[in-house]
Amino acid sequence: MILPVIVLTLIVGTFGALLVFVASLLGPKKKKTAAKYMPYECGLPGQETTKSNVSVRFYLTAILFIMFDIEILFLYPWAISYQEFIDAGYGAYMLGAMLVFIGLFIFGLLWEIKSKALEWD
Amino acid sequence: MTDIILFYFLATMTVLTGVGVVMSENPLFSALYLVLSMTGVAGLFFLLQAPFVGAVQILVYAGAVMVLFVLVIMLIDINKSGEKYIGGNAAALFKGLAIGIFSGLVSAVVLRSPIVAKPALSNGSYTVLEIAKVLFTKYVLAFELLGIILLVIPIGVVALSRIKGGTHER
Amino acid sequence: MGSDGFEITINIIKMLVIFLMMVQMVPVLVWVERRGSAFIQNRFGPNRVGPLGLTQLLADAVKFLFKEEFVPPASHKWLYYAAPVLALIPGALAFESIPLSMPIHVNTESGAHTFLFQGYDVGVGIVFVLAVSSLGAYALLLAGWGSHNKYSLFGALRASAQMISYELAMGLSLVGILMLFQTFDFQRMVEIQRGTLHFWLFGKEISLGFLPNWGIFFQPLGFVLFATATFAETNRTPFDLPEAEAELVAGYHTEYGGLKMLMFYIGEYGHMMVASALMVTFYFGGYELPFYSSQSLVEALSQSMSSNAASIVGALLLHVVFMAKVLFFLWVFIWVRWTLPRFRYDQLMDLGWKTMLPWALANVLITAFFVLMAHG
Amino acid sequence: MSVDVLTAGHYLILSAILFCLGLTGVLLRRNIIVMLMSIELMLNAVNLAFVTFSYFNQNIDGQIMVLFVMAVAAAEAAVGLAIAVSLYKKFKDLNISLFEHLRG
Repeated sequence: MILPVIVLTLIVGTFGALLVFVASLLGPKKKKTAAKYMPYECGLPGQETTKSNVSVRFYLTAILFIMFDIEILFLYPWAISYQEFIDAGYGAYMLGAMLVFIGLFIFGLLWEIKSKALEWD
Repeated sequence: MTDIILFYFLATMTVLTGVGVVMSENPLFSALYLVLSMTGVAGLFFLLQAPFVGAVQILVYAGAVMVLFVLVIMLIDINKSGEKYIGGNAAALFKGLAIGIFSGLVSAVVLRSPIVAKPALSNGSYTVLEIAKVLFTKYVLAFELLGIILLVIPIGVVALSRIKGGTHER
Repeated sequence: MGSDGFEITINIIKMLVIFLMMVQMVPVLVWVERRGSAFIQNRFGPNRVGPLGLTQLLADAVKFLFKEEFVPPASHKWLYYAAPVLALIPGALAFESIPLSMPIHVNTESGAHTFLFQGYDVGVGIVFVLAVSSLGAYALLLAGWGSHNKYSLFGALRASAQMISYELAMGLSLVGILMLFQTFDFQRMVEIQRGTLHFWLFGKEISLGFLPNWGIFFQPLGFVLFATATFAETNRTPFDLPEAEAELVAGYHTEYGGLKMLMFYIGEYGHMMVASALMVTFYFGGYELPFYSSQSLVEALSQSMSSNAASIVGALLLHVVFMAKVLFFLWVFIWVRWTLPRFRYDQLMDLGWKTMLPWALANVLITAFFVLMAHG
Repeated sequence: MSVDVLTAGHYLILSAILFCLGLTGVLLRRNIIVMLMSIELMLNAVNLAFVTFSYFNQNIDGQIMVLFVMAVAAAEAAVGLAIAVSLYKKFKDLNISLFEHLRG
């Protein structure tokens, strides 16, 4: 069942590598001038902005993403078996179990929004 | 027959990228090797008739945790690569010895255990419905506790970034 | 992959054809985009090269092929070259697991074979597609890091931060779909959406004959959330800020030119096709005709031809239906791009975290309540 | 350990190898982030053993345990990296020996 996925990744990988290789073959080999190697910028010549710690704030988004991703993950088996439990008469019990879980989820989200961790200047 | 070839292909891929994680010079490359190792383990999960766990492995590990690792490595960008390994050769010797003994013990136990020789009984794969039924009847308390453990992440991380000198200092 | 050699070869050829179908759709989409934007802005668009400018795309492809090979200095060669290849893989893996038409039943002399009209069928449909599309963030990060340019690194960070934030809303809107269809498998979902709209509410069965039994009538809010999240996931306007700001120049693919740039485009359009194929399969009945189920279509066809041919022709007809729906959504992608203005970055992230996520949670709770109340 | 049929032993040996690789990473590497990654590698090996036993003993609890292990491992990695980032902001270097400065 996993064999086609692996075969497909290999096919697409070689297809992509082939394209990149053919492009590097066909392109003309021009002289490497200095101007060409300046990093491509437009507008005013960039003043060397100090590397502000704005970039480090991104890790907070990724960390919060992990928490919410796992919570969503545990919603999938719940959603699949929800109707089964209702037919078996345990619908309210399942809804209760999930309300507690989503309650914690919402509390985490509100904590984030209140603590202004999700600020993007 | 294809299962055997697939198993050895995935096993070598996982082990080689695992070695790459430990050995590589640049932490970014060791993170990318770890992503490959995790997709290899996810392929093994599919081989062990556990498709949901395999897809979850890719979704959570390779898609979320490792993105965080790669992001942090890119943001921190320490370029002075101090020496990779710790301590003088005495400490390294003891550690190597400890690891050798430990791995010897583990493989001895695995080889002698009766379960080793028994091939699988039937290769019916568990549908997610069965996983969900057991998850919400037998392990529902663990499920709720997990919600609380996951609550640690936002509260702890925000508190950490609030300390003096933290990224989001008050 | 099928037991005997005959099935394995057929399956490999089928996977190749579907992947090449995705890749060759890109020039068509670029042409539709350039002509469409011209139509919206009351101008002509490419019409010099060939009739209606159709072969303009061939000319562009050849031009891209012969662009000079440029590698920025002091860049990480491995990552710089790996990024475009990585941009292709998630889109292809996701597109091949979506059913493009009904399975074909052929009984040859060596026994009955059923061929799925999709690349492969992994046991868990939706979770596999979501997992693979979450791998798309690596192509951006490697491109940003590999080209050793500060601005492309910022563009890559912003693009990946936006991509992961909107993946939450997409994941949550799928929970509503799962509650509705009770299965991960796309084929089952399309079967459930057959016939006319009928549902239970507080114990009474209500059936509206004039509406098809599509998912959108059960999950309207879910559809809005899913569509917005896929717009952000594919970095399309109004969410394409990471490559549009003046300071970020062209975002993570600044230092790429020629065919490598084209591969990022193939990746982006591939994600767009996966997104519209998912929208059609979840909310608009997949490859089924609105009121006319596929079984009756095959029976109607099998009067006039043999059962094998009927199954094949029926599958092809339904494939045309599926492609018509997908092309409509692709046009919506292009249409929105040339009408809506762009978000600012903090507006974009606030929308993702502070409005879409709570609304997706509300959608899950509302659906849970109604499913519980359905049987009274 | 026959070659022609896949038994639990194949998977368990592989899991043992991965675990020992992770162990060497944790013990030998100096950079904190690479240590965290080696811990993730060890947890992957444990997950593999869980799923192997779940498949060969026809018991579903192994797969559910894997879901819980993944959630806890992701939480641990997230908080571990937050500590690593605040350590980096203070000492401008990510080195395990920096933890000697903790006092009190």
